Amino acid sequence: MDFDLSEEQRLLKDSVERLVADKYDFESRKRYGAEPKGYSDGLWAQYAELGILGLPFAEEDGGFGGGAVDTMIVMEALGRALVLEPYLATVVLGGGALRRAGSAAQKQKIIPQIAEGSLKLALAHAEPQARYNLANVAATAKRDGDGWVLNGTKSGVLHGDSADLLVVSARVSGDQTAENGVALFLVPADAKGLARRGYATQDGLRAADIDLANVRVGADALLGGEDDGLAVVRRVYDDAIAATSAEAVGAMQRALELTVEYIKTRNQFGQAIGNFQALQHQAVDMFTALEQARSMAMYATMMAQEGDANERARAMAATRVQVGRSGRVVGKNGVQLHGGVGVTIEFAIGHYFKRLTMIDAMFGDADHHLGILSDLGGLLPAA
Amino acid sequence: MDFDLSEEQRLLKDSVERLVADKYDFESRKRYGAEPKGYSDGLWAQYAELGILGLPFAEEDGGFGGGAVDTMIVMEALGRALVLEPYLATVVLGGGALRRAGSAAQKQKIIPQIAEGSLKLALAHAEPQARYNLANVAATAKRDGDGWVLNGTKSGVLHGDSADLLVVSARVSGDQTAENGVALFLVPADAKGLARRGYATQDGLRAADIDLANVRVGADALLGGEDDGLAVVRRVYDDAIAATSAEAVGAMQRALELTVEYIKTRNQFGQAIGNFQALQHQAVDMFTALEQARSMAMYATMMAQEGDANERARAMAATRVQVGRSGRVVGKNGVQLHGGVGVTIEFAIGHYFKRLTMIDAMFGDADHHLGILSDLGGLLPAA
Amino acid sequence: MDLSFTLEEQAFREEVRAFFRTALPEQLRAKLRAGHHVSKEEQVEWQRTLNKKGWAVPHWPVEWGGTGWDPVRQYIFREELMGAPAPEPLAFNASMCGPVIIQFGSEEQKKHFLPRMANLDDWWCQGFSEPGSGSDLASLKTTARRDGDAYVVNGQKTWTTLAQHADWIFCLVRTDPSAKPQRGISFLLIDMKTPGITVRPIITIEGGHEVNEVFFDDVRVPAENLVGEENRGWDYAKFLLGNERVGIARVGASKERVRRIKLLASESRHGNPPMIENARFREKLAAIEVELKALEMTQMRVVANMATLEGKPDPASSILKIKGSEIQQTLTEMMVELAGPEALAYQPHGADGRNEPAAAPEWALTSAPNFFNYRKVSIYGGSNEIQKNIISKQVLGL
Amino acid sequence: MDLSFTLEEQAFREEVRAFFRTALPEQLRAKLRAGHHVSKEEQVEWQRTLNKKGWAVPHWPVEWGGTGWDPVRQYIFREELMGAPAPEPLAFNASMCGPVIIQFGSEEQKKHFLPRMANLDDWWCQGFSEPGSGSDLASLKTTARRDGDAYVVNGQKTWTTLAQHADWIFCLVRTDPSAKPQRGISFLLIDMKTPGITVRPIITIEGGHEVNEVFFDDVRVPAENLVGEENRGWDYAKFLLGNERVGIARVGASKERVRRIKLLASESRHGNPPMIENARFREKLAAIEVELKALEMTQMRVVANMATLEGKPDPASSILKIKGSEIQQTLTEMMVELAGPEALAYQPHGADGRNEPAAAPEWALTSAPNFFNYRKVSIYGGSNEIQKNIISKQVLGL
Repeated sequence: MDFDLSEEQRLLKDSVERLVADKYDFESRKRYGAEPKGYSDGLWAQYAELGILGLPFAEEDGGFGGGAVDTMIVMEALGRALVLEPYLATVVLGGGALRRAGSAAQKQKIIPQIAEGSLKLALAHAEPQARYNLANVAATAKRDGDGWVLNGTKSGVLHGDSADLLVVSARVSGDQTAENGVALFLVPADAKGLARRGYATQDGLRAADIDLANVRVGADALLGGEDDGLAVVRRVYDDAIAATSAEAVGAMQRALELTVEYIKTRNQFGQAIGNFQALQHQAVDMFTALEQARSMAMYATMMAQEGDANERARAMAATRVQVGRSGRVVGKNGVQLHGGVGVTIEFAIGHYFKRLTMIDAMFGDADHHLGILSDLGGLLPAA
Repeated sequence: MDFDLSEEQRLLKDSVERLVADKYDFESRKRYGAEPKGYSDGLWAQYAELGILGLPFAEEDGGFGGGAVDTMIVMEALGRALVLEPYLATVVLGGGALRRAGSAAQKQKIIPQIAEGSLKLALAHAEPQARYNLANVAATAKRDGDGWVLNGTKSGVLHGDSADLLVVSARVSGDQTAENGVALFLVPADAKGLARRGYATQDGLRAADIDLANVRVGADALLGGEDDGLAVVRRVYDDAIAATSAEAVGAMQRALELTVEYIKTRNQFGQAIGNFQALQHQAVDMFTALEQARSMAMYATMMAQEGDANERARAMAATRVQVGRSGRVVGKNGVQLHGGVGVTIEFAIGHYFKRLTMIDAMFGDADHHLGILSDLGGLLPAA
Repeated sequence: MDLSFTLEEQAFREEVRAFFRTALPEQLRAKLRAGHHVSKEEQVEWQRTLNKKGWAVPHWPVEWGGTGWDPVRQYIFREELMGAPAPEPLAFNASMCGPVIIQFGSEEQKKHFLPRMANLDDWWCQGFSEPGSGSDLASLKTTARRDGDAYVVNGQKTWTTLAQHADWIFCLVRTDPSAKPQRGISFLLIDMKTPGITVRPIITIEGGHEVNEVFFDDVRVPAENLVGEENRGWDYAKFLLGNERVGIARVGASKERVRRIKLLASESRHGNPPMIENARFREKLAAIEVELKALEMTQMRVVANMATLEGKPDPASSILKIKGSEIQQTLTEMMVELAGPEALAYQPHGADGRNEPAAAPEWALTSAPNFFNYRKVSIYGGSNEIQKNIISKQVLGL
Repeated sequence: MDLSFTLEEQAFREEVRAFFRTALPEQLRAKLRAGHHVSKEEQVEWQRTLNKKGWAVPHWPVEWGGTGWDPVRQYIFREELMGAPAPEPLAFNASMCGPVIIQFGSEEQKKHFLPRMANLDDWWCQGFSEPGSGSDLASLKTTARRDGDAYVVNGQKTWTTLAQHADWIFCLVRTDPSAKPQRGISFLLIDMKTPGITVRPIITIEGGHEVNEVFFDDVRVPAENLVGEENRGWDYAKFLLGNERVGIARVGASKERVRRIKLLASESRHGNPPMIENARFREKLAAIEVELKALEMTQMRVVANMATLEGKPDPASSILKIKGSEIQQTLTEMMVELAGPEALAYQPHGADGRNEPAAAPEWALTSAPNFFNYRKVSIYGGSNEIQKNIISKQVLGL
C-alpha cells in the first residue's frame, strides 16, 4: 500500500492543475459556456497538447498508457474548475468502450484522433424507459447484409450533441432487459437517419436525446462481440463512477475553499461570520464529507481494476453512496453558508452545488446505489 | 378545535404536577427504586388519593370518567419525574383491557380496587417469539369443564412481578399468528402453575417473564369474547402509545430543562458552555424535537378515540415515529451536552435518556413503525 | 381541549374547497402542480376573483376588507388555498405592508392604499435587505434626507422579490444616521415610477428571475408617504416580521407536494415498477409526512396561542420556519430522486436554438430547478441559524 | 500510488490471523463478541501471550520491545486484533505512558518501567481530567509541591479508567501555580499504593464500573518519578494525545461489530424472518458500512501521512475521532434495534434476588447497556465538538 504519487503522476497533476488555474477561472468558464458548442474548443486543443486526451489508452494504440490513478488525477483537477469540455464523454465513456472492446484496427484508427483532439466521442446507451437499469435496452440492431440497421431512442447522452462519433448500444437478441444480446456500434454523428436534440444540462454542461431511424452501419462498426456489449458498458460505467467521483472530490474541495474564503470575509453583526461556531461546524461537516468522499474516490480508483464483477459492483455502489451524500452536504452547506448570494448565478458556489447534484443523478443516485449495495450483501461478510 | 384545558383538567394537571414536584425529586426516586417492589407503595396510595388510579374508568364502574386528555395530562406529569410506579401497567394496559372488554360484573368488582390502590394489574400479552407482532400468540387456552387451562410463556410483562392480577392473552383457536381466536383472561398472580421471574428493566422500572403451566381459571376469568381478544389488545396498545407518548414528552421536557440548566452553569474555557453557539443549537434541536413530539402526543390522544382501526393505526404509527426519533435527539443531545457527567448514574439526564430509549423499544421502535406507516400508505392520499 | 375540527369548521372547509373547485382556473392549478411560477396577469386575475368573493385579505379588519374569521378558519382557508393549489395572495400586499398600514398608517394612507392592495391594483415589493445587511438587518445604509415636503432617498436594496412587477415599494431607510442602528430608521412608501429608481435583475442559480436589486439615486418621496413616526420604522418592521412567521411553515403547500409525489410515484412509467413500491422511497416519504403532521399540529398550537399573546410573535414559531423549510427542501429533493436521470435537462423557456426539447416530462424537468431554488427557504426571512439563535435566546434563555 | 496491499502485506495479515486463531482463548473471543468487558486477569494473560510472541508493543522502538513494523503492518496488526476480536493492549501502558517515557523519560525510568509495562506487570491509569476541567484540560488544579526529594500531591482526578485495577497512575499536576495555565504543569508517575490515595468508583449509566475518582491527600511522590523537566508536562501531554488519535477510529472493532450484526440479523429467531430481509435495516447497515470503508481509507491515508508529519499529529485525524465515534455509536444502536423488546431486561450480574434471569439471549441483554455506555465515545478524548473546533481552527483557518 502506497499513497504517494509517482514522479510522472506528480508532473501530470501539476500541469493539469496549472492549466485550469490559468485558464478556467469563473469568468472564463462563463465565456466558454457561451461558445457555440457550450464549451471551448481552444481548451480542448490544450488538453490534447497536455496529453490528457490520449491518457488512458495503450501506447501501441496511440495513447499514453496511463492508468486509473492518472484519470483520477485529471478528473479531480477538472472538477475543481467545473470544466465544461467533454472529457468524461470522449475519454472515459466513449473512449472507454473503445479501449475495452475495440479491435486493434478500430483502436489504432480512432485513438490517435482522440489524442490529438480532432475527434470527440459520446456513449449513447441510456434510454428514456431505463431509469438506472443498464440492462434495459430497447434500441435494436438488425443484420442487414454485411452491416447492421439500428433503430431506437437514446436519452441524456452526455455531450452527444457535439460528438463526432457515437458508441451506440443496441439489442441484437433477447428480451428488453436481458443481460446478453446487446452489442455496441460505432456510429458517425452525421449518419443518415440519426437525429439529435441537444440541450444544456442543469449544471451548464450539455447532453442530447438521439433518435435512430434505420441507421445503417457497416460490419466494421461493431465494437466487440454481438452478445457482450452490456458487460463492456458495465465496466465503462464503473470507470465513469471512479472518474466522476474524483471529479466530485475536486469540485467539493473547491466548494469548501470558496465557502471558507467567503465566511472569512463576509461581515455581519460586526464580525466575520466565520467566527460563529455554528457556521464553523457546518464548514467542518463539509470538510469531513469531502475527505470521506476523497477516500472513496481512491477506493473506487483501486477497485476499478478489480476483475471480479461482483466485488467491483459492491465497491462502486459504496463509492456512489458516499460521494453522493458527501456532495449533498458540501453543496447544501456551501450554499447555506454563502447566504443569499449562494442562490445567485453570479457566485460560483451555486454552480458547484448544481454539478455535484447532477453527478449524483447521472449514474444512479446515492440511495439507488445504497439499495444495490445492500442487495449485494454490503461490503463485509457476516461472522 | 380548541387547545385549552377545561377547568377540571387544569386542576388535575396542577395537582399531579405538584405531587411529583413535592415527592419525586431525583434522590427520592432512588429511594423508591430501592424499595422491595422497585417502586413506592406509599406514592401509589397518594395516586389513589389524588384520584388518578381510577381516572379513565366510567363512574358507574367506580372510576372517575376521565378521557384520553386526562390520561395525557397525568402521563406527561409522571414522565417529568420518571415515575417508577406501575401506572401504565395497571391503569392503561391491564385496566385498559378491563375497561374495553370487561363485563359490568368484572368491572364493578375490580375497578373500585384499582381506584383505591389496593389492586395492581399487568397485561401479559407479549411472547418471546413475537417481537413486535401483536398477533403472534402461542400461549394456549383450552376449555376445561366450565373453565379454562392456560399454557405458555409471556415475556417483558411490564410490572408483571408485582401485579396482583394479570390480564393474560391466549389462543383459543387458529394459527399462531391468526388475527382471530385470541382470548383474554383475568388470572390472579398467585394462581397455581403460574411462575414469574421479575427483573429490573434498563430504565430502572420492572418487568417479568411469566410461565403458565396448566393454569386453571374459571369461566368468569374470560375477559370479553373468545375470539376478539386481539382487537382489544390492539386498542389497548394504541391507548398505551398515546399514553407513553405523553410520558415521553414529560420526560423530554424535563431533560431539556436539566440540560439547559447544566450548560448555563458549567464553565469551561472561562465561560458557561451555554455560551457556545454549537451547544446552543444542539439544545435548540432538543427543543424542536420536544415540541414536534408534543404535537404528535396530542394528535395520538385525539386519534386514540378514532373508531376506524386503519386511521387509528396510521396515526399511532406516525406518533411512534416522531416520539421515538425526538426521544433519541433529546436523550443523546442531553447526555452529550452534559459531557462526562451525563454518562454517570449520579446525574438525572442519563436516566431520562434510558427511559426514552426504552419507551421506544417497548411497543415497536420508530423505524418499525415507519415501516408500518409506509405500508399503510402514509397519512395523506395521493393526488 | 378538543383537537378535532368542529362540524362548523368542517362545513367551512367544504365551502372553501367548493369555491376553489369552481373559481380556480384549471390551467392555473395545473401550472402550479407542475412546479411552475404563475405570471403577473394570472396572479392579478386570481386575486380579483378572491376579492370579488370577499376573501382577498381574510385576516384584515372587516372594515378594510377582512372576513372576521377566527384563527382556525383563517388557517383552514390558507390550507385549502395552498392545497388546491391556488396562487397565494401576494404576501407584500396582504401580510406585510397592509397590516403595517392598518396598524400604524394614517387615515389617508389606509383609504388610498388598502383597497388597491386588496384588489392587487398596486403590486408591492419589499425594500428591507441591502447588500451589506443579510441577517443583520439593522445595519442598513440607504438614507432618506428630509428636504422640504419630501425625503430624498439614496442607496441600494437587494433580494427585492418581483420588483420587476411592482408599482410600489415599502422601504426601511435611515433618517437619522447619528442614532443607534435601530433608532434612526423610518418606514417609507415609494412609487416605483419615481425618477431615480433603477431595477436590476438577480438571476438565481436555477436560471429564474424572482429577485432584483433596486437602486435609489436622489429619489424624491413625498413626506406624506412616511408611515407612522419618523425613526420608528424598526418597530414597524419587527411587527411586520412577526406577522410573517405563521405562514412560513407552508404546511398546506407541503401537503400538496406530498400528495403530488405520491401520485407520481404510484404511476408506472415506461413499464417500470412504480417508485412507491421501493420500500426506501416509501419510508422516506412517510418520514416526511410524520414531520409534516407534527408541524401542522405545532402550527395549530401556535395559531391557538396567538390570542393569548396579543399580537406578539410566539418565539416557538421559529420552529415553523426551521421545520417548514427543511420539509419543503426535502420534498424538492425527493422530486429530483423521483425524476432520476430525467432531472438532467435544463429547459428554461422551452426550446430555443441551443436548447432543443428533451424527452422528459414537465414535472421532471422542473424538479432540479426547484430543488436548487428552494435552498433559499432556509436562508431568507431570517436564516435557520438565526431562527435557532432566536429560540436559544428567547425560549431557552441561553 | 498503489492502494492495494502488497503480497508481503497480505502474507503478514495471514500470519497475524493464524496466530490469533491459535493463541486467543475461545472463551475470551466469545466474551468480547457478546459485548462483555474482559476481566483484569484475562487482560493480563492475553498481554503476556502477546509479549511472549514479541507483539506486545509493536509501535515501540525495537530496543524496548517494539517490532520494527512499518505503519501499514502496524495498522494490519491492529485491524486483525480488533477484528478477532481480541483484547486490545491496555492503552495507558502501550499508547500513552509508554511512548511518553520512551520520548521524554530518564534512562532509569525506561529501564524500570518499560519492560513491566509491555508485560502488564504494572497496570497504569491516567490522571489528567479533573472535575472542573473537562474539555478545558489546562485548567487542572491538582498541585504537586516540592518538599525535599519528593513532591507532595494534593487534589482530585476523575474519569480515571480502570483505576480500580491500577498499580501506577501518570498524572498532570500543577507545579507552578503562578505560571500561565499551560506552563506550570508537570508529568508525574505515582505508585497507587502510596498512602493518601483514595479511589472511588463512578458508576456509569448502564450500571458498569469502568471509571473512578482518584483523590490525593498529601501524597508523597519521589522526585525521580518526574518525567522530563518540571513545568514541561503540557508538552508531554500534547505529545501523548496526538498519539492517541489514530487508534481512536476503531475501524477494526467496528468492522467486527458489522460482521456480528450481519450474522445475528441473518438468523431466523423463533421462526420469524431474519431482520436482514428487512430492506430498511439492511440499507441502514449498508450505509454504515460505506462510512466505515471510507473511514478505513481515511485512516490509511493518515497513517501513510504520519511519516511526512514527523510525529506531529495530523489535524485531519480529528475526522477519525468524529466519524469513528459516530459509527461505533450507530452500531450499538443497531444492536438495540435488532434486540427489539429483548433489549428491555437489565441483568447486571446475572440473576440475584431482585433480578431473576430473563429469557432474552446474552447479546440482546448487553445491547442497551452498550448503547448507553457508548455515548461516552463522542465525549471523551476531546468531545466531538472540540474535534470540530480543532478542524475549524487548524485545518480551515477559521
